[in-house]
Amino acid sequence: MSKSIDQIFVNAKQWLLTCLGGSPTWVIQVVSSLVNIFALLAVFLTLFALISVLERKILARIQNRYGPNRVGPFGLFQPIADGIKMLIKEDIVPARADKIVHFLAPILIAAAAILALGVIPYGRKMTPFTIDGGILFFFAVGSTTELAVFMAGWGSNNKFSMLGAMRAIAQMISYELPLILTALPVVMVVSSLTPDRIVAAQAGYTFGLVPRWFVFTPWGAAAFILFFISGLVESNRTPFDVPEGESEIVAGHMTEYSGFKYATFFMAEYIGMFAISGLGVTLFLGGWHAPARALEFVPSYVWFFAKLSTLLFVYIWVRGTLPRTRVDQMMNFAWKFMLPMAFTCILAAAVWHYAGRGLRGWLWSLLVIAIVYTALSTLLDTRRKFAPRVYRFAE
Amino acid sequence: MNSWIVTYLWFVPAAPFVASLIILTLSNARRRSAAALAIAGQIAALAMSILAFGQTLQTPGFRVVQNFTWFTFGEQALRLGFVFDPLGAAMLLMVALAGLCIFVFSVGYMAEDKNFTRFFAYLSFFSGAMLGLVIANSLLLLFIFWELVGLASYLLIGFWIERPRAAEAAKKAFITTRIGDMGFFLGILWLYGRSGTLLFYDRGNGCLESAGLAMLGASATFIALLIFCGAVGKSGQFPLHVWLPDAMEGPTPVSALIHAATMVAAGVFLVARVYPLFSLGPINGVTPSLTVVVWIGVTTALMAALIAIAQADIKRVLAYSTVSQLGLMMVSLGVGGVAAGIMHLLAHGFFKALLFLGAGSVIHGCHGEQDIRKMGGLRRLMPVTFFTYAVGMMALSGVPFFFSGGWTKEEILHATASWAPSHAPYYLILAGVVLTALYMTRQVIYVFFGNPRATAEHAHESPRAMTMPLIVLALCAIFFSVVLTPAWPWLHGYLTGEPVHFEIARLIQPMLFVSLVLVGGGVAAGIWIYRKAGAPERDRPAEIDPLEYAQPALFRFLANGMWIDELYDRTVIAFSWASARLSDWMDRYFWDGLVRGFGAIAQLFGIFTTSVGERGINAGVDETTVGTRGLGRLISAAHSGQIQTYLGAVAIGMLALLLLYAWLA
Amino acid sequence: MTPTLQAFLIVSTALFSIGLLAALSRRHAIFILIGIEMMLAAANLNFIAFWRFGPHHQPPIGVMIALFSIAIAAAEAAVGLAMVIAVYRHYRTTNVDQLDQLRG
Amino acid sequence: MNSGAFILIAIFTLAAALAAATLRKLMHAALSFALAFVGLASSFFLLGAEFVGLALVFVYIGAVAVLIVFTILLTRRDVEKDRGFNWGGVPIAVAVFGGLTWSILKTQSIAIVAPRMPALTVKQIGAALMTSYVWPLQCVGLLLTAALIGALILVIEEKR
Repeated sequence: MSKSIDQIFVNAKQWLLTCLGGSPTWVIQVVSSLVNIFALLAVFLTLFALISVLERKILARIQNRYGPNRVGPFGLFQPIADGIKMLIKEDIVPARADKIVHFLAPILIAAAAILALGVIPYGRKMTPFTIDGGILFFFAVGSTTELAVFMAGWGSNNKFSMLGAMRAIAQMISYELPLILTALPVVMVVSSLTPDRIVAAQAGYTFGLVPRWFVFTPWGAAAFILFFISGLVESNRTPFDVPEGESEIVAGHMTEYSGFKYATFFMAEYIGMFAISGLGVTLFLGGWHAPARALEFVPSYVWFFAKLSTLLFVYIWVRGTLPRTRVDQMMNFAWKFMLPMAFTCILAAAVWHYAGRGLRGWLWSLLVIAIVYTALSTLLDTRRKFAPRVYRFAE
Repeated sequence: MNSWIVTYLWFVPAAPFVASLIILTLSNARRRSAAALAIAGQIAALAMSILAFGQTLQTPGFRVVQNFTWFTFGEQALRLGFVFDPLGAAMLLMVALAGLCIFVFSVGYMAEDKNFTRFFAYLSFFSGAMLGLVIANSLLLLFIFWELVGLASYLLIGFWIERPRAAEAAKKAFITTRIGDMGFFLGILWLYGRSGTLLFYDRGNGCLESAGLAMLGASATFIALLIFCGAVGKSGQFPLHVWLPDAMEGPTPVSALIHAATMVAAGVFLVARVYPLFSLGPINGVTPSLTVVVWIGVTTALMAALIAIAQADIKRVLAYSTVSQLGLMMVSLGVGGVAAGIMHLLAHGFFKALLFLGAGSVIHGCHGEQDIRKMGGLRRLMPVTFFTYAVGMMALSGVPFFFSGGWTKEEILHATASWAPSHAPYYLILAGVVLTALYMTRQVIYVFFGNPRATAEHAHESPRAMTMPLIVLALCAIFFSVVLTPAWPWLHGYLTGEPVHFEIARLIQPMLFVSLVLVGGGVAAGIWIYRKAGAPERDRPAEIDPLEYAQPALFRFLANGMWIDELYDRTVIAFSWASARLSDWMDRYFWDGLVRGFGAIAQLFGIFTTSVGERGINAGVDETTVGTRGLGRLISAAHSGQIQTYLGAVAIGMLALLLLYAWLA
Repeated sequence: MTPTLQAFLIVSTALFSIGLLAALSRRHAIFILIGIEMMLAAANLNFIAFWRFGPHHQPPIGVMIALFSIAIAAAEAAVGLAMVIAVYRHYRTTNVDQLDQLRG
Repeated sequence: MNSGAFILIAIFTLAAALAAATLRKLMHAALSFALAFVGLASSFFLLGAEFVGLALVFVYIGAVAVLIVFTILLTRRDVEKDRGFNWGGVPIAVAVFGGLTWSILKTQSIAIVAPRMPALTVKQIGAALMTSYVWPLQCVGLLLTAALIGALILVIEEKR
């Protein structure tokens, strides 16, 4: 029974494809892909709508107010109202803008975000597109976002847009390194770039109690924290929302966008956040595996989305709690702390592996991380003044 | 027979070496840690020496050897090694113990010096080198340590580098000993050439073992004499003794450690170590080389004792006394009393270190004053120093029964008396004994008796760090005699490997009365001559020495070290200067003229070729140049400086290659 | 019907020629870099195509060379663009026609 | 391997490349350049070298294209000026294309279809990189480091 519920969506798709029996192979392939794509879009656009209202609600609770509560029960229809508003708004394109680039930027950014969703395993046998180098695909597609952001900044022909784009690209490039490097220990330990294999490697329980998720190893925990911070930056979330800091540069690269294009940016940002969180769940939190053997009867995709939702909640929570960082502090943090720590995670994972992946490896890798962390934090003591701020602009 | 002890023996010299290296890296301000490190290194060395010494007690004639290959050239392997036998063990213990006392003393004595850390680095360095020298089982390794010891001595004599006299003395010491080392090194080479090994003991193949000695034959005498050259230089024997008194310019602990107790004894030790080389000959016991040793020793002993009488500097008196005593040891070795010589060496190491440290304490108390004529009456102001110094003085003078020096001197007298070829050394040494008692009495009277003069009025007792080593050394000087008495000659037995038994009757011997009379005579004469020293007497002013008043010419002759330095100045050094000047002149005028002459010829040739070149060749070259320049201008047009043009040219070239290929195919 | 090796080679030749065109004809220094990158990419396509159409697929030599060539091209682009910026700072232009200090 | 897909990809790639080479606006050219590489990466996918395709996207679009647009941004004042087109390059490029194409078409031994091949996994590539190609890999790492430092030194502002 639980098995059939677990595989209900897979079976449904299988049944759908059997209706096409007799068609050429490529038709079946195309239809299968289309089914996957539509399912993905349906799920994540719904999730986007849900999260957009939930975020406002949660933020409101944190700030001790009600939040949206007029449209529908508990304000749940708010996203629909927002959508309608966005659609019927005037689409303004600045006169001096580079029209084509200006037009293509939101499309590209949304496409990149959605593409990244395609390689994440959402449940048992529920990976939309199984690619051998899935993790690489994720990062390759993710890196196109930078180009899209730049296109938005350049195409708008506006100094706020340009500055915002510059800031966004600078921080995305800086944090892309720790993001990738923290994924590396997992890849090393599993010795595969395929997300399915990575999830499969986290099956089982130590002492039948603690799940074998990588987040429960010292290097995995450290890498997960670093990954989470890098994810915050990559999706331009508070406290790293410098590129669109309203008080400084209006809305960054999105300043000159309005109407549905703006909504697309907004959506791309959220979907990017889902993608990063989904990858984090896959890499460190055991993917769709249940946290205890007794709970394995619950369908795998439920677990995945439960974990994803938890991460998203933390995202929102962080946004409600922390103020915005300064650009130079953020860069210093990336290059002087995140990068060395990411390398340390790789080292610690290697230590863990060669010390036998048992308790001994656990302790040794903890030692490695503790030593480097202590040394780094002593070196980068924040009570000491950072060097005076120097901004370099090319004339 | 191999023991674990020899495998780890290298730790003994290594400990001070390591300490020295660490101290060298310390900053000048880390005085406390420098001293602590040096003393810790020395204590470690002492502890290990005691441990090793304990091993040697188990079997008589104990000897263990550990050899290793240093490097190989061609088919020959150069091997070094360590040896451990009673001779080495006793020396090791003496060096480590005396060294430790002196280290501790230095903490107090050098307390005000600004280069405190450097001093301890040097001291530790010296100590390591000396300990290494003692346990070396290869003449080459011994020579290496020998030279390191010399280097340490040089550094320490010149420690107060800002004093020109210290720098001079350091240079003098280095160069003078180098003359002896030259001979030593030649001896080593000769020995290697003859026997093919420099190891002392190597399972019967070493150069001191029968097989090795057999290869030497008649050359053994010359090799022994050449090696003795080294000993003469290092131990300050007669022709090369001049550096030792001057070496007193160094800090007093250095004088005590290096120029009294240990390094200068290295020469004696060397002779004892390679004794089989010396004693190799038709008539066993009396060989030409040993005869030379005896006469050099006698000359040195007597001469230095005479000079010591007329010295005014407290340390120079002791220095000449050291030279004299070393001569005595050489005599003992020469006449066949190896054990006696070494026993005296050990005893002398303790009481001479004691005397020097006592002198240091006196100098320290008198604020750097070294002239004994300006001291006096210190027995009340510095009681500890006085008593310990008195012990040292009596040990040196050879007062029997209670002081170690007395028994060892007795042994030497016994050995000398029975020397077959001649009795002259025996009588000369007896004279030396009287003189020794005399000059020591003179010094003690000058320093400690009478009324305080000049600077001595403000003298004060030295700190604990300085008096404690004095007391320890004084106790050593007294209790060391326990193992020396003829009634129970334990040390003699230990060194020679003969069994020892107690026999109280041997304590009283005729020789004892002879030496008692001689020493008593010397002391009495001293007291009588110098009873009013330092005070005016009849028409003699206070600052004039009684002996000087009586015999001014003789006194001047002795006070200036028998004019030997001046003699060298006039002869050897003058000759060196003259030859240097000659070489300089040759270089300036003769060889230079030759070179200049060649230069002039070349210049003339150059002028000739220039004119030919100007007239004949250049014209042609000019034409060519003009042509080349035109061509260059033509070609340079193709150099547009634009990369795209170049890239296009490359593409066209590629196309041409393609076409060529197609046409060929 | 599947494409032959020739088809891939012709595509790569075309890409190469377009890269050459960009490098030869445009005045802006960045275009030269773009052209060179395209020529390198054409070469990579050749490597991959020859590997794929060749008889031996293990070890994947063509893929290896392409990977290394991509890395080297990235290094080249970084240094090249840094040079463009340095040149721009110095001469206030990126027009390669005006950068002819080495004219003979 | 499908001819239709191949033709689509080829047209897409070449069109984007041509746009990159000829578009007047530098920024458009740079973006077309990125597009051309997307096409090239797809042809790598078609040829069964997925990993290289992904690496190509990663490196060229994620890094090189961003670098290029940054450079355009930093040398912006110069970009807007009108630039002529050097027509001299066209015949050379066409001649090279013609020559090479002619020789390719003339060589009959390469008119072959692809043999069957088991999929090339990332694991195989990783194994090859870490065994027989580890030395070149280290060299490339060194080269990239050197290039990084060199580029930094080139663009760092001189102290006045």
